[in-house]
Amino acid sequence: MHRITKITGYVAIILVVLSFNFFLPRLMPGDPLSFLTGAPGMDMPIVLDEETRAKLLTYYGLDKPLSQQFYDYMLGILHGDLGWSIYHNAPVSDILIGALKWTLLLVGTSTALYMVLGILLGAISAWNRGGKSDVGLLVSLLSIGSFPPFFLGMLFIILFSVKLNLFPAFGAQTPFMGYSSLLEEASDILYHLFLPATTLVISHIGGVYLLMRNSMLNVIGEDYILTARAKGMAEWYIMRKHAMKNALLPITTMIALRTGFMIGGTILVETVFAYPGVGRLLFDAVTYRDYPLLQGAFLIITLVIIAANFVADMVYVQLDPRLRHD
Amino acid sequence: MKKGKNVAVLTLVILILECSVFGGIAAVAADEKVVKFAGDLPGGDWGYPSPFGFYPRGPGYIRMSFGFDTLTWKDQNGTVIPWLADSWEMSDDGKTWTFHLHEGVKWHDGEPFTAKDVQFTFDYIKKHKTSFKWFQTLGYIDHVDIVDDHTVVIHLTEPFAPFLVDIAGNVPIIPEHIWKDVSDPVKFVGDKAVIGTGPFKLLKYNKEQGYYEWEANDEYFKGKPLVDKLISLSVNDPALALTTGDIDETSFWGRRAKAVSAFENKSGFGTRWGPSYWVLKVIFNCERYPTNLTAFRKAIAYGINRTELVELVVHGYGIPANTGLIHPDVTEWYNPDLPDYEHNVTKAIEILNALNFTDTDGDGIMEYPEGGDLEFNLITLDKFSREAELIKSQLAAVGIKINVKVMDMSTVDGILKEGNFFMVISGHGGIANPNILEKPDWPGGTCKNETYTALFKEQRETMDYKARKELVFKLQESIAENLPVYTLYHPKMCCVYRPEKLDTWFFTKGGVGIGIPIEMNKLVFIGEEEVRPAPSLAPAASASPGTTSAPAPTPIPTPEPEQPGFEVIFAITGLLAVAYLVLRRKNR
Amino acid sequence: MTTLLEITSLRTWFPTRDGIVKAVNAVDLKIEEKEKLGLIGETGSGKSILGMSIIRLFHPSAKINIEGKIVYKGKDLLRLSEEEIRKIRGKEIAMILQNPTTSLNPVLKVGDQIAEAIQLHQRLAKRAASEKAVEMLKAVKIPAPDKMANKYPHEFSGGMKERAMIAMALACDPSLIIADEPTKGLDVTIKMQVVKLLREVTKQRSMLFITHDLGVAAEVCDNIAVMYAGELVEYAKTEDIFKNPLHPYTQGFLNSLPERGLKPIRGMSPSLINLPDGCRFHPRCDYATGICKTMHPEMAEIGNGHFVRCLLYDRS
Amino acid sequence: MTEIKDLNRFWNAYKESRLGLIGLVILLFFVTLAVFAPYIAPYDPHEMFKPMEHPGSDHLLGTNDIGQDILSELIYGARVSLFIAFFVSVVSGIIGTAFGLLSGYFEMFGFFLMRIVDAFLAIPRLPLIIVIAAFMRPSIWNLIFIFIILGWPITTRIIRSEVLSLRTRNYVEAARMVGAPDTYILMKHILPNVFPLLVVRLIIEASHVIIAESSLSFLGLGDPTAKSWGMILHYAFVYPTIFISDLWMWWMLPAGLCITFTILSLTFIGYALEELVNPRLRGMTRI
Repeated sequence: MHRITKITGYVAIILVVLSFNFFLPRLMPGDPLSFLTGAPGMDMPIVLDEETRAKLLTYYGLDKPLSQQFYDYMLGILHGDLGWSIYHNAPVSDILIGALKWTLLLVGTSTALYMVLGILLGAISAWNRGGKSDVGLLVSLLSIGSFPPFFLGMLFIILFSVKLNLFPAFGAQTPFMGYSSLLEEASDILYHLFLPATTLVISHIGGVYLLMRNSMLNVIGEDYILTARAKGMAEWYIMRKHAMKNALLPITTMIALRTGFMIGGTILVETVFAYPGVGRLLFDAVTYRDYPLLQGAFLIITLVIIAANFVADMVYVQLDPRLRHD
Repeated sequence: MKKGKNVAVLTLVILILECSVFGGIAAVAADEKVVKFAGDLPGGDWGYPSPFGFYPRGPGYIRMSFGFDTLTWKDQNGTVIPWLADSWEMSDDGKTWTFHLHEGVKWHDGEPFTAKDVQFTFDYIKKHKTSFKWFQTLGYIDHVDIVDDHTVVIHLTEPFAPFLVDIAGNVPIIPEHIWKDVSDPVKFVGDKAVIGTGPFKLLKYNKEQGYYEWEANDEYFKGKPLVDKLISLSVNDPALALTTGDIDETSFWGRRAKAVSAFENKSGFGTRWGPSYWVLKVIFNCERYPTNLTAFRKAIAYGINRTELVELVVHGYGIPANTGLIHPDVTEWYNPDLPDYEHNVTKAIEILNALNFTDTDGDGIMEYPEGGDLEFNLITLDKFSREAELIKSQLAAVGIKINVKVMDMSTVDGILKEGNFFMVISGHGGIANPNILEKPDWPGGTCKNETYTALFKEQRETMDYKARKELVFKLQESIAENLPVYTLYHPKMCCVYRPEKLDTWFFTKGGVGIGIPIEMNKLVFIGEEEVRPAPSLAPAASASPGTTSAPAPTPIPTPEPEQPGFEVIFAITGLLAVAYLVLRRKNR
Repeated sequence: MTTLLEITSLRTWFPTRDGIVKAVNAVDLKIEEKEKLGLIGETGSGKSILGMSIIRLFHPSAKINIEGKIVYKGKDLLRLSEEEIRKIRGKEIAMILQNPTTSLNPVLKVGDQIAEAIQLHQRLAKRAASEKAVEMLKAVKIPAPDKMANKYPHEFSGGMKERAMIAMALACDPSLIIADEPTKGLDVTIKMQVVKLLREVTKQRSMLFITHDLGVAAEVCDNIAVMYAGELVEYAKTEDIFKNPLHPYTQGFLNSLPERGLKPIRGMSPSLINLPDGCRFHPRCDYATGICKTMHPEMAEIGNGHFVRCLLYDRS
Repeated sequence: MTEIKDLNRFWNAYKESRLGLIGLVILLFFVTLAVFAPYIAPYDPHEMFKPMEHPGSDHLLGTNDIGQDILSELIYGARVSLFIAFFVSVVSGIIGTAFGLLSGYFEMFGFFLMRIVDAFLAIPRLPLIIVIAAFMRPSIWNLIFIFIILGWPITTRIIRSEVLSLRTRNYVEAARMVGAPDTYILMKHILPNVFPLLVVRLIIEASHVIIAESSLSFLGLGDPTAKSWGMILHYAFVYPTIFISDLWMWWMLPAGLCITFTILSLTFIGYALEELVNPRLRGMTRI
């Protein structure tokens, strides 16, 4: 029952998001052609005669009535066809995949890191609450967490790229160097990944840490912790085996949601490091009124978020036997 | 367990260290001559460089022009020079052009280039008018006849003065044997779509990263290019990329040219200045009161201090604009004696008072004759918000209250087309070419003036240069007098480069093709003696072609290069995970 | 009979925001080999804390000061390092905490929760340990122990949870068991079963049986110590306590039992933060005299092995 | 009367948190900047001098690309950023609380509202903001509107769950028994009890808004005529030589630090308050 309401909810959300992104852009001034044919502030003006303009509109199916367009679009989605990007002049799905793999790499790596770190540190600091390590961790993590990601990114560029020249300031790969081996390419990708990922990790670790710490403090008061101690278990062991699992329960959902949102949220970091990704793609799609791409990007992002929710539920069930059986 | 974690962490650390080392090595490319450049415009992706795939922007056309040639071309002095066509004649009525094509030109795939290709190209482009968005006056072409394999005759519907530049020097010739069965050219991408006659063959193109890589076309009929590889990429900060050596050339214009000062006296860097053939202008709404009053527009013109604008906003890297749109450097079209509306507040106020705009309530803001503060919106783009801020303060002195509204490009475009505005600050390039005069208030559409339109059409069909120049002057006068737009400034442009990589950069007078101000005329990379600008020929530039390691004979451009690295990364991650789990088990 | 555990002048205080909680004050207590000692008192009398103090069952970083001596088999537990005391906990001295529902970890299998102690103290392999765990479950009469071992606490009934707790305590065959209200909140029949079980499994062991349920205490214990406001007020053989309770509090406590007419003691038990001067019980005592308000009585032996802390019986 | 006593108790408890005090001090500093900007700032932030002046006696932090005094920009920036933050958090707080109370108190209404809230929470936040901001003309009020729209659901959810637990409390039950009107119960019994929680929420929301606002401005979607810290960073970031010259030291760094420290102060305050609201976090555990 609960499941069903959830799923219907998700479907509803997708529909809302889709129609929102379908209609809002079309209600706003400007259309995809305005960029195609040289919009203000661009370098070369292209003067379109009305006939050509009309032809172009027909070509991109923008002359049909909105209801028709919407119907076609929905139909397309059902057939897994996201349409043709007007600005990029390529299938939306291809473009999305191209950007998504980078975003996933970035988000995936940093999420893995900041979650593990955040959860561990949170647990440790809760376990020694009031102690030096606790206060130290608390203050330092809350502090670094306060840096806006884009500012942090700029600082990193100045420090690591300009002053120390340790890491590249932009891009996801050294452009077109002939990689002698896969490992070389992989390491080159990691090398470019380092700064953006670190930025993300630092700006997200604080939140998870705090969640975990609070949840842990609640658990520490529980009787079963005493039981474990009464059995003579070591503190570190109790924390790991008895406390952390229970402490994770209430926060899995929140963590999953954060991760889902990162997919769209990386845009700042992507902008600072000129890292190709969905966020940037979305931004351009908005600027160029590339309706199909805009819709596609939003669909993907929403799907990822919903997926994250599902994963959260799964994990939750895995962690909590009380839900597993019934 | 503890051990398990340590191991995992350690491995990760090692990986990162090692890859930073790798990366260091990796950045150093092979010993062939590679030139990397990045435009100053944001974003590096200008579309697939096929005649129908590139985004209709200067940079897009330039990238396409590396692979495709036109019948004529321009040297750095802007004079039309033979290209695919060795010579040509025009009939007296100016309606038929005969071109004698260069012999022995080959397409990248080895097929010979013939007159049939030229004929096919024009027919094809006429057929797919909407697909070739770059240029829209192909209506003048009636039909093309083939005399022999290397002679074509192009028949026009009516005389078209700028034909040699705007059509012959602009339309890329495409191979018939490839395009003849392509029905939708826009969606035709892939290695075949970029086979042209041009000096470079597209090797790789990566959309999401905005990277292009070309290799030299060694059999190029104008001679082997100076560089073996040409790479165009997208960077977040060109100046930074230039210093870190990620790119060898970029250009800055307008306010951003301030960056040049960081390189001018720096060894290992060369700089070249040029005009941008770009103008920033105030577009008035000629249909809405009060901006529909010419006098009112004049008042605003007097109220705006363009020199201060150039000083403060452009940091001096620009010149007050020609009120007739055409860039002053383009001597053959520029009308030097136009009114420039020297900043003059009192005069502005006088004019406004004459129109019964007066500050009756003494709040420093004038009132409409009908009452109510003289206050309206000035719409512009984010990148011109600085200009808008200054103009706002300047007009405040006159007694006009301006509210700056910043919107994104497409919104502004829409508003201009709807005519739902008073004043818009916007800019565009292409002001080296009289064609730009067709719609002075482009991309707006509120200023209609039959006599002007007639005048424009007339000049376009006048084949005699002197006569045509007269008409072009008239057009500029009309703009300067009626002020459908008030031009603000022409930014300067400067390219900064590493001479040891390539020293032959130059700005084409009048712009590449139909007037693209970018310093990437393909001649730069061919460096034929007579057109090479600087006598200085950097040793690296003259590196003997033979020594360079020859790349793969046939280019295999891939629109979306594979990223095998991904698998590896995921594999590594997977391994780490496994290792971790194993150790964890052990420690139990 | 040799002394297994001897507590002398034990003092357990917790400094908190609102003041110092004086949970245990100058308690002297002896537990002989195989002796079952009952520790009774109202909730909040500090009896649980006393139990926990013995094996220092507090979070290491919790602010607590324990003073006095707790000599177990010759070593003073309070002088032991955290490491050393851990070797005592569960192995030598096991504790059955009250309220099994919250005392079992909801996310771990019951079998594993028993096995981990065995693994730790008896250095057994995982499999062997879990087998032992199943045995323990059998020993506490849990049906189909091998199946139940793989189940989670929420699948156990209240009585079975309590049994599981007992099994856990017995797992490493400790010589002393501290049972803290093991019968709390169980209905009568289950309660009796558990008591029976406890009696059985502790035949060869000593037990400190903490409860406020005199009935159960009578069933299980040889001696009974009555605790009030953090200190012992009476100590005697079980039958003595029931036959002639000396301390007014003990009497009141007995009278509050159903079979004796449910007469509750008037007033409230004092907060452990600010204890009354003089006799801690005087505000609620019917026999209280002036001196009780000021003078704090000492524990004094009245008949053989019958101690009481009350000025009524003060000979001196 | 009792309120005042409560406040005192609250304050005394709060004083004990060092983090809380630090946060409060920092925040007060910025608030003072914002309030007295005209008196503190050396110049009008729109006044233009020689562009790109390096720090000197007459421009402590130099001037920006069109010659505006950066220090003055910073000081006035505090106004914009803080105003938006607090306005949004208060309004969205009020809306959120209202819905929270109602949905917690009336099942049917609650059920439907929660579905809506779920929808809101599952919609990607930043992308949505970008789309809306790109289409609506970026003026301060539009930003505020957007942030409010996206801010209330979280508050609603938090308040609701609290109300649900409060409803079962004896005194509420009792009040029901004697037939007190719902509005009375909500106002007199429930609202006061959710209040502390609400305060924490407001603080956190405020910091979120500051991040969001600066992010948008940084992406160029803010109001360029308003001098917010994010906008300063935006113009610094798009300036060509920002990374290779020393400009960043006085143009980028101060603005960035202002944002950082404001968020820091809010985080600290929020944490301190949360400790008060949820004693478990205070590190007192059951013994």
